[in-house]
Amino acid sequence: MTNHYIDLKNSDCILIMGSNAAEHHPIAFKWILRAKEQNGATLIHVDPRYTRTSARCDFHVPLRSGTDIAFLGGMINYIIANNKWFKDYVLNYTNASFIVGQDYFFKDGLFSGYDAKTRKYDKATWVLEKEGNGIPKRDMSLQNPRCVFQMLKEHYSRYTLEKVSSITGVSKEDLVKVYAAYSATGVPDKAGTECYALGWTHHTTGSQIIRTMSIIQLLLGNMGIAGGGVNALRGEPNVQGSTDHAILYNILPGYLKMPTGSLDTLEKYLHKCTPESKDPQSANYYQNYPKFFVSFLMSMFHDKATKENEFGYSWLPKMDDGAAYSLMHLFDKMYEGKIKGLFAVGTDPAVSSPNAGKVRKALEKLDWMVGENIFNNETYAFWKGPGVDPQKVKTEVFLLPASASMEKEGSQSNSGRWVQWKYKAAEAPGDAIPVGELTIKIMAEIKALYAKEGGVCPEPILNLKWDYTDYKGRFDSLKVAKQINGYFLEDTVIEDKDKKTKTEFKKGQLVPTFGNLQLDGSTSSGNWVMAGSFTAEGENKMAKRGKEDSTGLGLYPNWSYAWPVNRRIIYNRASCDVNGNPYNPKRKLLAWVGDKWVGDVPDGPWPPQANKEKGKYPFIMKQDGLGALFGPGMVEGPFPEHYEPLEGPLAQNPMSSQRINPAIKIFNSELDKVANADEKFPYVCTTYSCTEHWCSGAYTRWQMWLLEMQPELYVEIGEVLAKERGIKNAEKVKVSSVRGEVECVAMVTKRFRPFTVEGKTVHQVGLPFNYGWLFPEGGSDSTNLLTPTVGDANTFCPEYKAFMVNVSKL
Amino acid sequence: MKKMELVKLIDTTRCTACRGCQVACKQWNELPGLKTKNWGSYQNPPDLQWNTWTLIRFNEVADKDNRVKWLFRKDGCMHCTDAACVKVCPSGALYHTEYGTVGIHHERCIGCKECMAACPFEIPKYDRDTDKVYKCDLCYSRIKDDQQPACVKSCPTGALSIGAKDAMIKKAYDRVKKLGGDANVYGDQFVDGTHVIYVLQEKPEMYDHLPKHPRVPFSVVAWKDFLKPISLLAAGGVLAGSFLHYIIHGPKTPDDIQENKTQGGE
Amino acid sequence: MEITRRGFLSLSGVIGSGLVLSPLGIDLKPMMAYAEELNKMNRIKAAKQSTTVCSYCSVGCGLICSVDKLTGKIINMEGDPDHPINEGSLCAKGAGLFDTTEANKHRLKKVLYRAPMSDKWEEKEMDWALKRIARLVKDTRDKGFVTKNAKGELVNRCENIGHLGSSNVDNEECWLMSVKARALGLIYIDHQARV
Amino acid sequence: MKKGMIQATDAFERITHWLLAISCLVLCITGLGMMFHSFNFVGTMMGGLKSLKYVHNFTALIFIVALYMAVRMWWKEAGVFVLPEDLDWIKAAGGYLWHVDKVPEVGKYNPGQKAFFLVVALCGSLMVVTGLIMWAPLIFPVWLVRWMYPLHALGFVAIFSFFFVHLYLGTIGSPGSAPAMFSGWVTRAWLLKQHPKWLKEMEEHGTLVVYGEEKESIEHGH
Repeated sequence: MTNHYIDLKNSDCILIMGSNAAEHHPIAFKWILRAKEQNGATLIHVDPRYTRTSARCDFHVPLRSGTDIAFLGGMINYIIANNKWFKDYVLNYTNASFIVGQDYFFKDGLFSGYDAKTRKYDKATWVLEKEGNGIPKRDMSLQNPRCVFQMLKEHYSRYTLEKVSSITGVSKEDLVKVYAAYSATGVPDKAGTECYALGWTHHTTGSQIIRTMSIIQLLLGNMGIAGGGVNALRGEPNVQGSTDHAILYNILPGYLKMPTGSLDTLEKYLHKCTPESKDPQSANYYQNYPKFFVSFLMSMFHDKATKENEFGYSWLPKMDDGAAYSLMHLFDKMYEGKIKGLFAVGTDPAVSSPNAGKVRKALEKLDWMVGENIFNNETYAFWKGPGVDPQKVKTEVFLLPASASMEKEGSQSNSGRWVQWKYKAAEAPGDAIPVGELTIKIMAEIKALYAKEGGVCPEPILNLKWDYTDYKGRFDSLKVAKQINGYFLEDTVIEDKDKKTKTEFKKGQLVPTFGNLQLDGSTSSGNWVMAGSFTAEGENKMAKRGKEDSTGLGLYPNWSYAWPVNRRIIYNRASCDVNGNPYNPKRKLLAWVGDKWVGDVPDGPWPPQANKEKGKYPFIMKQDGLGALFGPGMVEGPFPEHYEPLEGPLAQNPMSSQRINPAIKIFNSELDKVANADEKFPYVCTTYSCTEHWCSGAYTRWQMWLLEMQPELYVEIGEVLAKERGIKNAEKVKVSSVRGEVECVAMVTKRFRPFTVEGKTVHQVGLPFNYGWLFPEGGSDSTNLLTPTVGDANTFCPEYKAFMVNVSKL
Repeated sequence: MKKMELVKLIDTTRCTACRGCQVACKQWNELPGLKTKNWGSYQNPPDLQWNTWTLIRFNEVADKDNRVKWLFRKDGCMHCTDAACVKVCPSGALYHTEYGTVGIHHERCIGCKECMAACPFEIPKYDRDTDKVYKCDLCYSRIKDDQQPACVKSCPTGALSIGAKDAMIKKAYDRVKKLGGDANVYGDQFVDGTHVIYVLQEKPEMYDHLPKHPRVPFSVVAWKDFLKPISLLAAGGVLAGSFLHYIIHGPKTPDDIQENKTQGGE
Repeated sequence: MEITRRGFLSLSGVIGSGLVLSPLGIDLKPMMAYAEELNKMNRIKAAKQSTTVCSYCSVGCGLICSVDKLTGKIINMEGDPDHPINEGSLCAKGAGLFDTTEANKHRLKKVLYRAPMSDKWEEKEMDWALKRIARLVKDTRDKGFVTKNAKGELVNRCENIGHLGSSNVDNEECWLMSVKARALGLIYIDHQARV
Repeated sequence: MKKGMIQATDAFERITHWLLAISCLVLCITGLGMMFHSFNFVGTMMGGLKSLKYVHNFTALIFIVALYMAVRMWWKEAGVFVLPEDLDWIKAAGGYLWHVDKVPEVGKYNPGQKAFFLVVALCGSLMVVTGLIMWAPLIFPVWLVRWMYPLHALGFVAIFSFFFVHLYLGTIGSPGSAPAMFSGWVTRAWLLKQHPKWLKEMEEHGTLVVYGEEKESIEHGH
C-alpha cells in the first residue's frame, strides 16, 4: 500500500477492483464505509461476481475475468479525451513531458524489441531521450507527438467504449458511469483511491493491471495524497514483512536485488544496481544502494566480512541471468526430479499451488521434507493423499510443531507498512516452539556438522552470524529485531553539512536511520528499510502505542513504526503544489512552512521543487524523481496492453493478434495442459477465498466456529446457467478443467450473470480455494486441481482468476 | 435497582455479513461449532441453534429493475418488553433484567420448550444433550460490567451499536430519514418495544424469517392473562363451594341401619 | 481448556438438576453466588492482559489476550479497543482467533515423523529430528551444490533444496529464514506473496 | 370386618382407581409447580424444577395406563346415561343441594359420578394428547403447539374442580363412601342410601357378596 488502512477514510471515491474488501479485509471496509459517511464518497465495485462488497457499494459493475486492463485502458482514454486529468500534477510530477526514444514502437500487440523464441523483450529501445548533459528532454507543452503524454494518448485511444464493452462484457453505460465517477477526482480537492488484492495479481497480466491503475492515479493527481494511492490489500498477516525480508528468490532483504552469475564482483553488482541521475532536482535516493547492500552483508557475516573479501559477496548464491526460481519453477523442477529436499514452513502448496495435481506428483519425488506449522495439512500428509500409495513414496517427512502467533514475541507488518510489536501471551502447547527457534536450531546443527566434517562451500554457513538466542538458549526476537535495524560496528561521527551538526555514535549503538548506513562496513543493517525501527538508545518504536493524530487524517505517527522512517503515506510531497502548498487544504497531509515540512514525515527534507537550487522532485525513489506514465520497468512493455488469459473463451484477442501476454513463461510438462476456447470447457472460472477461511484453509478448516459457517467446497453458478445445465441449488456437481476435476456443492445464485463478449454469451462460475482432502472429511479437494501452471510475466503470481471449466451434474 | 433501559441497534445498511458477531458470540459464550453441510447458501448454520445465538441471514432478491440485492440480517433475540417467553416460562429461567432485556438463568431452565412455541420470532433453541433451551442474553455478564455485548464489540462497520433506549431509537429514525426509500425502523412498534431494533434497508417482508406483525401469540395471552386467573377462581370456587355445602346442606349420611337390615332380609 | 459445552456448563451444571431427587429444602442461593463469582468477566478481570496482532489478513488488527495467572493459559481473546485501526472490532476469523490457541485440539504438539514407505506418522523427540534434518540438509546440499554454472560463472548455489514460506510468521523469523536460506546457498525460495 | 358388609368393588377396580387418583394428584401438584411461579417450591422439594418436570412427564405415563384401564373398565357402567331416571336424578341434583323428598333411585353410578367419569375420561384424554405434544413440541407445527398449553390448562381446571368435588363427596361429604375404595366393603345402609337400585340389581342377579356368607353366586355372575 502506498497509503494505509485508516487513510481510506479520507477518500472521495473508492474504486474496489480486484478485491473483495468487505469479505477479506472486513476491517478495511470499516474505513471505506467511513469515507462514505464522512465525505459522501462514492464506492464502486468492479468485479466478475456480486459479493458482500458489492452489497455495500453504491454500484457494482461485473466484468469478465481477466479483462481489467481493457476496462482501465478505457478509463485512461476517457480521462484524456474528456480532459479530466489534473494538469498541474501531470506536468510537474510525472514524466508526461519526457520524449520517448526514436526506436521505440508499438504494433499489433507487440512493443519494439520482442524475441518470439525466448518470449522476451530487449528493453534497449524503451528509453527516454536525454539532453547532452544527461538530463531528460522535456516538452512542457505536451504537444510533441513523441512525448510520453501523446504516446499514452495514442496507445489508449484504441480502447474505445465499444471495444472495451465488447471485451469486458460491461455495458457502455456502466463503463461511463464508473469512468465519470472516478475521474471526477482529477481535481485538487478530491481524492480517489483504488483497493486491489489477489483479484488483480492472480493474472498473467497482474503487474500491468496495477500499472494501468498507477497511470490513472498519476493522471488524476491521486498519488501521494491523503485518501489516494494504489492500495494492495494483502492477504496474509505478515506478507508485507516476509516480502520486505525477501523470502523470495529475486530479492534480498530490503528489496535489494539478488545477484546473478554475470555480476561476479561486488563492484559490478553495485554498479548495475545503483541508478544514476544527472538531474540535480532528482533525489534518486537509490544512489545510496551500495550502503544498504554492504550493511546487509555486514549483518550476515559481521566480522567475517571485510573489504578484502568483498564483504562476503561471493558467498551469496547467484541466479542465472534472466532465470526465475519461483514456486512454479520449483515444482516444475521437483516434478523433473531435480529437487531433493524441501522446507515447507507455514504453507500448504499441495492445496494452494496452481495445478495442484502436478504439485502432489512432484512432492512424491522428494527425498525429504521439513514442515513447520501449528496444524497438519495436505502438503505434509501428501504421502497418504487421494490416489497415493504410501508404500511407494520414499519421502522422509518431518512435521515440527510451531508456536501460534500469540505464543511468541515479535513484530508483524501490515499492508500499510505499520510494523507492530506483539507480545507473548502464553507458552505453546507440548513441544511446539516458534518457527524462529526451529530455524535457529536447525541452522545451528548444520553449522556444527560443517564445522566438524567440512563440506562443499562451507564458508557462508560457518561465517554466518548466528547468535540469536537468549541465555536459556531460546529464540530472542529482540536480538534479531535489533540486528535487522542495524548497528554501528565502529565509533562513528555523522556529519550533516546542511545543518552543520555532528553526532557521535559509539560502536554497538543501534543505527537510528538508514541515512546513517555506511559503505565501508562500519555499519550493519539486516534490512535497511527497517533501520530506524529502534532509537540509537534501544527504544523499540514498533511497540509504541501513542494515539496522537495531529493532522486529523488518522496517521497516528506514534503508533508502532512505519517504514520507511515512519512515513505513513509514501510520495507525500506530491500532495502539495510545486511551492509546497497543499493541493487540498482540507486534508493537509504535508505543507512547506517557512523552511521545513510540517505534517507526515516527508519524502526527504529538501524544499519543494519550485526551489530550483535545493528543491527535489517528489518521487524520490524513482531515478528521474517523477511518476512514470511511461514505465520501462515491466517485462512486457512500457504501456500496459490487454491480452487474454492463458485460457479464455475467445480464440483471438480483440485488441491485437497477440492473444496472450507475449512475455509469460509457458510450462511444458505433460501435466501442463491448456484448453483455450474449447467447447469441452465452455465456462470462465475464477477462484477466490471466503471470509470464513484463510488461504488454503489449512488453519481455518481446523476451527469449528469457522468451518461451521463454510463447511465444504461449493461452486457459484448463475441461475441462467444452472437452468441450462439442469442443476438445482445444493446439488452435488463436478467442475472439471483440462487438468483435473473436483466435486462440490452447487450454489445457484442471482449474483452470477452471463456476459456478452464479442457478441456471444459467456457464462462465468466461481469456486473458493480454501478446501483440501485432509480435513474436514467430505469437504472435497483443492480447487487448484483445476488451475493452470502459468503466472504473471514479472512476478510469477499464478493465474488463478481466469481459466476455463465445465460444470456437470453428478 | 432499576438501571437504564438498553437498546441494541442493528443497522442492516451497514452490515457486510462478515459474521464477526456470529463468531464473537460463540467465543465469549463458549459455544461450540458443530458439523454442518453446505445447503446452497452462505447462511450457516441454516437457522439459530442452541449453540448459535446470533446468525447472519443472507437473502438474495432481485428488485423491479432485475438488479440483484443481497440482504444481510443479524438474527437473534429481540429482547421484547412484552416478552412471550418470560410470560410462559414456568421456572423463571427467562426473566427481565434491569436493562429491560430478557436474561436467561440456564441453571433454572427445565427444557420444557414452552418459550420456543411462544416466541413470535422463534428465537429460543433446544439442546437435547443438556435438555435446556438457549438464546442470546445480550451478554448480560458484559453489560453488567459496562462492556458492550460481544457482537457489538466485534462489529467492524458500526452496523451494531448499543445504548440508552431513547437515544438508539432516535438514532435509528435519523438514519432511516437519511437513507430514504424503503428503509424503515423495525422493533419499537410492537410487543411494547423490543430492546433490539433494526434499521432495515428494505420492507420487512423482503427478509426471510422476519414476521411482519410480530406479537405475543393469542394462545399465550388467552392462557396467561385469562385462563390462569380463571383457574384460580375456579379452584377457589370449588373449595369454597364444598365447604359451604358441608356446613349448609351437610353430608349425605346413610339412613338408619335397621331399615337396611329389614330390606336386606327380603 | 477445550471449547465444549461442558466447559460452559461446568459451573451451572453443579446447580442443574437431573433426576436425582434431593432432600427437601436445598437453599440454592449460595451455589448461585459461587457461579456468579466465577463468571467469565470476573476471571478475565483477574487475568494477565497482553496485546497481540491478528494473524490472518494484513490489516493488522490489535487484540487483547487474557491469560489465567494460575494456569498460564489464554482464556479469552478479543479486539483491542485502543487500537487505531480496528478500534476493538474484529471479523469472523479474528473473533475466532482464540481457536488457534492451545484450546484447539488439532494443534500439533509433538514432532511427527513419517519414515520412507511408511503409511503412518510416528511421534519423535525434537532433538532427534533436528539432528536428522541437519544431516539430510548437509548430505543433499553437498551433493547438489553448484559452484559454477553452465557459462562458467561463479554462482555458489544449492539447486536441489527448496524453501517455501511463510507470510504468517514474525518479521524476525522471516529474516532468519531468509538469511539461513542464503547462507545455505538456496535459490528456490518463495512464499505466499505470490499466491 | 363386620359381618354383613357388602363388597362394592373388587381389587382390580380399586387398584385402577388409586393408580388413576394418585397419578392424577401427582400431576396436579407437579403441574401446579410449573404453572405458577409461587408453586415453584414444589420443584425445590424434588431437587429442582427439572426433576419436577421429569416426575410430571413420567407420572403422566402411569396416568395414561390408568386412564386406559379405567375407561375400559368403567365405560359401560359409568359412561352411558340411562334415561329417564338419570335425568330425574339430575333434576333433583341427587339431593345434594336442596332437600328432596325422594331422590330417584340410582344404580352403581349416579349421574354425578357418571359426569365425573366422563370429565376424567375426556379431559384426561385431552391432557394426554396435549401433554404428549407439549413433551415433543419440535415435531409439530408451532401454531398447533401454541394451543396445547391453554388447552392443557383448561383441562387441568376442569379435572381439578371435579377432582375436588369427588374428594369431598367421597369422604366427608358422603360418609361411608370411602371404604368402597379402600377395603371394597360397604355397609348395606350406605348402599341403600347411595345406590339402592344397584343393590336391588345385585340381589336380583344374585351377585351380591356379603361378608361371612357363601360366595357361590359370584361365579354365576360372570
